[in-house]
Amino acid sequence: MVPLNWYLILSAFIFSCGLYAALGRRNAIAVLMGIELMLNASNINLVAFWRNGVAPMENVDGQVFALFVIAVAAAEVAVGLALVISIYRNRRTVNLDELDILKG
Amino acid sequence: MMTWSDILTDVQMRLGAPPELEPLARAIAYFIGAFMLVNGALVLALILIWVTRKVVSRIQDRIGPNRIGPYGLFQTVADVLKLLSKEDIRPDNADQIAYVLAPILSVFPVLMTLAVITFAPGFVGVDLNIGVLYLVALGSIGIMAALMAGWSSNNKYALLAGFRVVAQLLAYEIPMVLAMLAPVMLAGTMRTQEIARAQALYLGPINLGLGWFVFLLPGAFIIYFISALAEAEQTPFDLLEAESELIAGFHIEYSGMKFAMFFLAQFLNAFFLGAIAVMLFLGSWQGPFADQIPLLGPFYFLVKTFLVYGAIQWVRGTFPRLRIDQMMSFAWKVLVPLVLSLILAQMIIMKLPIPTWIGYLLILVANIGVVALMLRLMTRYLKQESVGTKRSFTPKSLIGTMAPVNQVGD
Amino acid sequence: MPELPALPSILELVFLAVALLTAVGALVVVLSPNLFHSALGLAATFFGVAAVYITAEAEFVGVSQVLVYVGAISTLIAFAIMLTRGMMYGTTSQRNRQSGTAAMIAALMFVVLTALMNAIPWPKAGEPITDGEAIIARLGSMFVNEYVVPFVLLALLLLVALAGAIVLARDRK
Amino acid sequence: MLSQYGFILILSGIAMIIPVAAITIGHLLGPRRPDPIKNATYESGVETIGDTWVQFRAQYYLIALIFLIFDVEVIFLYPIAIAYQNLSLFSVMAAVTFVLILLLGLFLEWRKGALEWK
Repeated sequence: MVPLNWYLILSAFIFSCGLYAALGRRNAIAVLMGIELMLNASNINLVAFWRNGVAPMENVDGQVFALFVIAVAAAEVAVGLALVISIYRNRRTVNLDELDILKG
Repeated sequence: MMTWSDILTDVQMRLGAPPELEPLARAIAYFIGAFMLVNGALVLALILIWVTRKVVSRIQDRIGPNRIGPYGLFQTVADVLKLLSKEDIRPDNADQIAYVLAPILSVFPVLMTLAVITFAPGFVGVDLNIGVLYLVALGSIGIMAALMAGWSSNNKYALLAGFRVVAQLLAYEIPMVLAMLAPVMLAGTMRTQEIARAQALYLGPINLGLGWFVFLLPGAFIIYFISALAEAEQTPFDLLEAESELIAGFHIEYSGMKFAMFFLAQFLNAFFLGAIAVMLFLGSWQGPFADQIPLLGPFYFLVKTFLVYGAIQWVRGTFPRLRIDQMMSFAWKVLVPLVLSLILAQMIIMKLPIPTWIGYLLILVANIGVVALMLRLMTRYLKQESVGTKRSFTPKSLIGTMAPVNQVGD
Repeated sequence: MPELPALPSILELVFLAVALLTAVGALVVVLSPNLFHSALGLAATFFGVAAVYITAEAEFVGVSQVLVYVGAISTLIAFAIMLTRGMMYGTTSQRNRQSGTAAMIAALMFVVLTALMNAIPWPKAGEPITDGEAIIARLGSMFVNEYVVPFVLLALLLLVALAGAIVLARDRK
Repeated sequence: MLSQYGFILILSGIAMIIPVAAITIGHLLGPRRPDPIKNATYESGVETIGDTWVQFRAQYYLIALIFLIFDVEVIFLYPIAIAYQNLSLFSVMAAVTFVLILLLGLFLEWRKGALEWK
């Protein structure tokens, strides 16, 4: 069996990458990709903890959560990208630092 | 139940391999199995291309390949040699990594399909717990390959065609997956081996091997077959790479062996989608006396698969192409609602407090109803379409008039 | 099938290879200047994560990951990139003004998390899994029993997301 | 159970090697005489104007969107189908509700015209 902390370190790495993309990229789609990475990292953790928990045959809640996260991520990315496309249509840009229409 | 890998491992152990090397023996067994499967598939592709060309030629009143070898049998070998000696052109402004990766990724999932194909009892690559979904998941890699090929060629037509291919694959994947859900629900498992076993029909102690799900779920089978045609990009759904009209769609910029890889993937994909139809609906290796004579199992399987493949080629040889709007609305407006209502009906019927056989009868009735509805919708649509294509003149014969054309104003 | 004695070390090697693929994919997503390369890297990451699930014997989550993420979300992202192109071959920077700070925060986060994960004495590995299919059946029955409210709410959420996204993304006359 | 995936791993290795080998052999055997015209973008002999930028319609996005939502619902239906024999009537009603909401979504799109390929 793979030790639990290997999974956790991998997940931490992916999460950090996602965090950087979400904070440091200009393009809205790149930011959304970063968010997807972070959700995947959380899913790795859920599955790893399920595998190393008590009675993994009975308590499959970790997997259930992971599946729900996948589903919610799907809804999130669908609406998020639709927003990006809608913004692009109106403003001809998807760079987040140019979208300053609310600036006072 | 001994599987082939158990037998191979056992043989190696008997030959005097030390017990602590048992995992290595198993790995060697797996390697032999995988190697044979893949090479078998490649040889199969050679035969398949020849069969296809011959069959379609005959249907369309042509002769087909007949120069190299008896009946043109070695035409494909000659084609492969020709493609090997072709220059490997890389367009200057193509994206080099994705451009090379795309043909590899298009063959990869097709060959991976072999892992769960059930040839005979115990002779399935591995009996994965997620077998059916594994097959569907491999399709996603094919989608990525088409996308990469279209984008990396840096050609607007390749890109457009790639996107259209992806849209088509996506649209028909949903009815396909939902149609595959029907046999899975009946068998209560996703393991291909168990699904095959569930299609036995016992008359007393004797297995007639005729409990095929197609007798119970003809509607789901037809929906699967249509979606499989679209997934394999076969006629009538091949408008994106119509050989006779367009220049091959998303792999327009590919030459030599890279082109051959797309070609290989397409042929094998059509065959394997037929094999999946056989596994899920046509009883896999099941057939009369398959339990008594073990050799009959793979024989039945291959015969059925070739028949389904022949049916695909028959469709290919006779049907005209659809328009893209017809294709898309057929997937979303006809197939998906029908297959969803089918699943719904099956879910409710399977929980009704009635004897099993009445339940089966009701499922059959629901399936036949779906087929009838589909035929009705299609005929109505065809009638509606045919209004606009009235002939401007009535030809005297089918071939045309031999009489000289009247010269006007001379 | 007998449990193989040498499997753990092989499994660990496989995990390391898969983790490497995943990590490289994630780095491509973050660092590539070309957005389409980012999308391809993302697909590779998703695939690697699915393989990671399989090493943890969560087959169903793995295959769902491939179906939803590699099959659908990657394609969706690629389509969205194509629809909003124009900056793809542009010379404008892909990073914003705070990207230096962001990189520092992310690196710090990774270091702290890794140190933390190594410091905590995790309990020894879990019990062996004997019947993978029973787990899938258990998942199915949990969706419609213990988790029935989230399950139906999820269907509603997807419905609302679908309707909303279509209204937002549709071509207007 | 994991040893099953050993086979998948080995098979994937072979399935990777075959196309790579074929392409490499083709690359080595074939002639290599690149010239700028041959390596230009192929557009039936017409010179390429502009870059690959083509205006895509949102239709493609909508198809992928509907596919995504349905795909998510499919992965929830499969485990239920596996567990189906042992489910109570209440559970089945929940699953039926799930499928009905799915159908409702489809008809909603139909009414909004998202399924038309114009």
